[in-house]
Amino acid sequence: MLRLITLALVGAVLIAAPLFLEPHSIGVLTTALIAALFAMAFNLLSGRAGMLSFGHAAYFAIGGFAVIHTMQAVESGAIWLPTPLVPLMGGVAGLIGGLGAGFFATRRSGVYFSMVTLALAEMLHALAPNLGGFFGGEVGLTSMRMPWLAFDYGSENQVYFTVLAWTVFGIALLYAYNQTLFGRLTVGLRESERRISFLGYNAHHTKIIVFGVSAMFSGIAGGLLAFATESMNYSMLGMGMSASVVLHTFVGGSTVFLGPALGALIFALFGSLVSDLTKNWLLYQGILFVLIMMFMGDGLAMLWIRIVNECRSRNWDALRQRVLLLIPGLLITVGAITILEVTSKILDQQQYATSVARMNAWPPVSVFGVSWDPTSALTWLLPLVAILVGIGFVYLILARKMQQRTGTIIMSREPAR
Amino acid sequence: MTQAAIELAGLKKRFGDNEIIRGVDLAVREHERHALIGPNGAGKSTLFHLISGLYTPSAGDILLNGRSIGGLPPHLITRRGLSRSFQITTIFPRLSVQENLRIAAMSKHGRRYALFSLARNAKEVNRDTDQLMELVRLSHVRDKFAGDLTYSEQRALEIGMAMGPGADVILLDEPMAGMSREETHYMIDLIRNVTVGKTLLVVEHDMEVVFSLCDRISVLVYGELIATGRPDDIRSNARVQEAYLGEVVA
Amino acid sequence: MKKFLLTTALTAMAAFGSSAAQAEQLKVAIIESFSGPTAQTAIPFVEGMRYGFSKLNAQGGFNGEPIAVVEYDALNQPAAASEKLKSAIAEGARIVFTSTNSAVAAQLSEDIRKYNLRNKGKEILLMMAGSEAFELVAEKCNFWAFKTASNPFIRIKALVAAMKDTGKLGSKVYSINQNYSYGVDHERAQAASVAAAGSKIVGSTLHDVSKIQDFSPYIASIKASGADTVLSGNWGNDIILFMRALGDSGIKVNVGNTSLDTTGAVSAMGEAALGALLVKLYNLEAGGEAGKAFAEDFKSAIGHYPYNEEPTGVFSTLLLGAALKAVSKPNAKVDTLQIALALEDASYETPAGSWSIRKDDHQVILPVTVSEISKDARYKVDGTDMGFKLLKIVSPEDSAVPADPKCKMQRP
Amino acid sequence: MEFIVVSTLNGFVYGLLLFMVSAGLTLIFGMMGVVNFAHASLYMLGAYLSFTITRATNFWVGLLIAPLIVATVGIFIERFMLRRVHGFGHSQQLLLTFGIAFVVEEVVKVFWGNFPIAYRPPGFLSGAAFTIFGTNFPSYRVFVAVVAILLLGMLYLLLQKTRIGIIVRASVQRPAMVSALGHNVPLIFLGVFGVGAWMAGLAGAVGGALLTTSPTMAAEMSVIAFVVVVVGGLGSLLGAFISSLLIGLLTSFSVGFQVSLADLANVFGFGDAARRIGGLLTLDVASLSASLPALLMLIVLLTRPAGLMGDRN
Repeated sequence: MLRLITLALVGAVLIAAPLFLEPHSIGVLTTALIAALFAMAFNLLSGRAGMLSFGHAAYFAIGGFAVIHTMQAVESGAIWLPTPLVPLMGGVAGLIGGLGAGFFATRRSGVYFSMVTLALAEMLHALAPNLGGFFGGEVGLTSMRMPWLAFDYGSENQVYFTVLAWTVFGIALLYAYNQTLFGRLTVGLRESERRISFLGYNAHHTKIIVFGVSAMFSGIAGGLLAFATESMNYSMLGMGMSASVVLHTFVGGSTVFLGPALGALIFALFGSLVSDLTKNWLLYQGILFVLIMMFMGDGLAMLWIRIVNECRSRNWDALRQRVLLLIPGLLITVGAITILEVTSKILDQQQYATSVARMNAWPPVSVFGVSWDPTSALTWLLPLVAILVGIGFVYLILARKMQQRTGTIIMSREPAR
Repeated sequence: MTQAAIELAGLKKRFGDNEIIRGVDLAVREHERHALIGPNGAGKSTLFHLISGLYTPSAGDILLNGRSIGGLPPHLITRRGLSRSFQITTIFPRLSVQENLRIAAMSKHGRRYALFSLARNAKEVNRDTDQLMELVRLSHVRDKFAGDLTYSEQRALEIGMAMGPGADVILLDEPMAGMSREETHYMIDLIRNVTVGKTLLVVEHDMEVVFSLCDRISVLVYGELIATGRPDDIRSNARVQEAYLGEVVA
Repeated sequence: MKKFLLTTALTAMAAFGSSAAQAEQLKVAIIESFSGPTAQTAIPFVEGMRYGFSKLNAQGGFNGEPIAVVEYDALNQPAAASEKLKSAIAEGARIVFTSTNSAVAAQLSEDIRKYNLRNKGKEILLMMAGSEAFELVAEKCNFWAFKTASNPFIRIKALVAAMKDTGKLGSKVYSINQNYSYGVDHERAQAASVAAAGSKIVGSTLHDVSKIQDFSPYIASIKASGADTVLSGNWGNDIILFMRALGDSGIKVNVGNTSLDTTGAVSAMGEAALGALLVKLYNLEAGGEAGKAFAEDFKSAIGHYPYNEEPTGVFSTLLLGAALKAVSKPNAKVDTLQIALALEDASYETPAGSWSIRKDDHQVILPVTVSEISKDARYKVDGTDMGFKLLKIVSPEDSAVPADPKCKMQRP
Repeated sequence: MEFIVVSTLNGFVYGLLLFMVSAGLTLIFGMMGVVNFAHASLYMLGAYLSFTITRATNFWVGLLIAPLIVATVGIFIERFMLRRVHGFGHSQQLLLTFGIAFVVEEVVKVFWGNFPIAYRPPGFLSGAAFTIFGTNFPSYRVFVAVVAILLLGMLYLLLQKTRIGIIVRASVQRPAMVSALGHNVPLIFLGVFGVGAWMAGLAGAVGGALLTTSPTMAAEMSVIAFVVVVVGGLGSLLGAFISSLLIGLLTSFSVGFQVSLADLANVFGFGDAARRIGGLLTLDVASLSASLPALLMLIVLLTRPAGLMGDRN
């Protein structure tokens, strides 16, 4: 019930977003939705089937290129296709590409699988610049969305609603997939591939299909990006794109159905907001990921579920502890960010070094609207003390927790390689 | 004489220069409960892996109900009607008992690529799942994660999953390993129940289990069968005595 | 890193606060990659633009109002740049500057073309200061986009001509470039110019971009070809590693390249770089007293000499400034169509010669300098005792290459 | 002939450098089952630290101290980060090291800037060691080869001749068994991780001056080191050695072959048709040299999945 209410609320907010957001924020939200669908598609393979792919950008980009070629064909009148259905072609291309690549990659499991996917994507990435005809060379390919019925597809909102509809549709299909018999079998693959084949299933074929379906939805996501930006570029094939979907998925949590989408939304918005504030945003994103991997391995969605469960079972102790932990958490965060920002501003060779040379002094730098004098010990001590005090607090709080319980297993150990 | 369910003919398996199975001939009759015993390192597990398709034979053949299955991959052997359990529990730990058994039962109905049918609407599959659950007496933990079950419950689930594909020939690899006396009695009873009307080939160390459960026994020593026969004959067989010198003979 | 420029923006905001109602302020967005691998190339361009706009504002801005400049981080991704463009437009930007990344430039150019089609009367203008890709003035040419950068054909034509004049173009030339559209254009340009100069290409290779760790195999292959001159369009690590491997091998060949001046490159190459030729848009030694004055003024404003791509940023901004001046009317609305038309006729006199826009493809016609890495250079770079000694200035007429027939510009 | 000799020498030096990085990677995988995505980041740290220390003192101090600092970082990663998530399985560890690699790259950008730095061989090693067919062979390349060979010898002695070596090799084969025999396996893990990190740091300290020291060097080395390890067989040192040299030579030789599929088709009289199709068919081998290692890896994975010297999948 609570879940339905939450979903309805999120849905309502997403539908009403254009009423209270400016057009460019809608653009940000559009890319966030695309990232969410991509992460959900990725998680079908990595989270549910247990096959961690490090080259999923390939299928995302293949979908994107298929769509941009389709859009060009529609634009030139060579084929007829209603504009909102164009992203479908991304799914078709992703499926074909995924079945092909999947045939090779799924012959191996575990770490080997990860490496093959990485190598396949790297090869495509290295080849793409040479295949200008399909990938459009450095400047990429562009097209224009054609009007359809009463829609001209020129405004942010029309694009947003099309993307929203496809994302919701895609996620709903993925949900339905999980409810099918084959969807249940998919999870068995993650748990024990050997058992699957001794139960009479062809594990290789099953894995190819899962790979194909995951690539198909990734292709739709890539197609949506091509649809929204009206362009495509081979840089989409790069390692960065493959890395970000991994980050999104596991920050959100691969064990909860909507976890990856949550992670993608959070990181896409984080990237868009924080990149305007500091050039170190990638560093913060990385640190956040490492911390989550270390301290809550099953992601933010699972954290949310735990909090909800604690509220339900009126487990006030646990909740109080979480709130208590917020205070040292904030202290550590502020301290660490201050040190990092001051350091990075001083080490910024283009800007700061030149002014040092010019003024022959170390001028203060501004972080959090406060100016920090790099030559003063206080600048470094204050945040350091904040961090140490924070860590001390965490230990105090957790020491009490350790006494209370002897530790529970959060996630059962994976079966051996 | 009834037809042999499993027939091994001159079966050999080499790993490099090391011959583990050195020409085994064996016929397991239809509907019998047949035990495979032997000292450690005799090649019992290797023989199981050969029959179930994990390894391919170096020489010789394996017949299932008169048809050759030597060298077939495991999933095809299962589809031909032979299914097995593992010595090391191989269940789906992060899935519920019901999901575990449902995946096993789906196979019986050939729902291997059922991309478009919802699990909860698959009536036959769900009916079979429930039956399996009853059979291995796990209905009371149907929604528990398999990984959270007690050890003996996990072993019961292991057997339940081997029964899932509906095969007529069942291979059980040390079903009693690591169990207490009490649990062993419970498990003997359970195995007897679930294998009614099926052919059973079981590897087991516990002689009490072997003698109380099985109709016939084969003894494997250093990759060769030294005896096959009814429990009483085996008990009194000189070569078996010799092979087991220093080991437990009940 | 949306950073308001200290000088310009503060005055602009003050002006916005006091006398907002009368005139529409011109807002300029710089969409550039401040993070990611191309940031090191991007920052000099942006410093040039900052300097240029501070000059324009010191001369009274536009329509009697200071020009406001806002910077956006394109994150080195076309898609992110596209998103930042939306932000910029929402915040009122009417002119957009971009530089390093040609993929970003192409994305912005396309986005702006479409936006302008859909939003008549609110058109946006794009200045591509440093986006070298030739497609931008060929297949992708666009009335609303002005390319104030050269392209491989212009650069190589000038380089080969200067090398021939100074006797540094041998008879056997080896051509090594990166394997993507930019490198392929370079290869074509090199083949054409070398043939025109009467020399011969004896070997030609394309290699993966930014992936080669060890160039010595390529050196072996150059040596085997018997080449006495090497031409390359490589940038970034690909030229640094190449020069080092060449220096290590002890083979004496003339080298001509386009990107030896990247920040840190000369110090990373060390003595191996001596004698190599660089073709670029501007050399600090150019233009006698005027050139000296420009260098000093830039240094006093920004903190260092404009060794690198800063001049391109400056001249692009000031070329736009010339057009703005022509249509500036106090208290008027911003009319980008008028500005665009004025830009087609504008010209700006740099210390090395005149910059102007060619109407057919919006390619800037400009002088090109050829320099040699030498210890005799007037301005030393990267903390070394080496710098870029001016060898020759190739005039705008001599460096220009004809407009590409694939450019079919749709004028409003 | 000249091409063959020079390419062989160059490929050999590059291959040895690759081995220094991948040896640690493959050892760590063999023992702990962890594919350490951050291993190449340690290589990068080695280069940057050694550059900074060299500036303050001299080359030898940098060469000595930087790898030790990197080893400390490696030990910290193992003890306080990887071990924390040990219970959650290999994919969790893989993801964690993936995140660490991401963070290290960004930290390097903050401290040293987002561009290549001027880390070059010291003056006394910048000349030519010998001249071959009129081409100088730089002394620094010889130096790198010597360091790598010394390291290789040391590693061999350590693993084959010492008690610790026997325990380590046994741990690679059967970690559980070694633990049951009463050896402190976590401590062995820590030690191997430290030594692996030290070797990566040393490779960075010498390799950074040979190649380029830039924030992208980790990502580039990472892919190649994976290829080396997979081709050699995960967990096999000998395999890593063979495949390092193989890939070094492959890269070095492939650039000399300006042959495309279309040229091959020419032999059979389809050359023109192939050129008309264009695309992949007209690319020559030289221009693909950087993707060849990845291609090699795919072929190995599909034909001999355990790798050249690997004995398990």
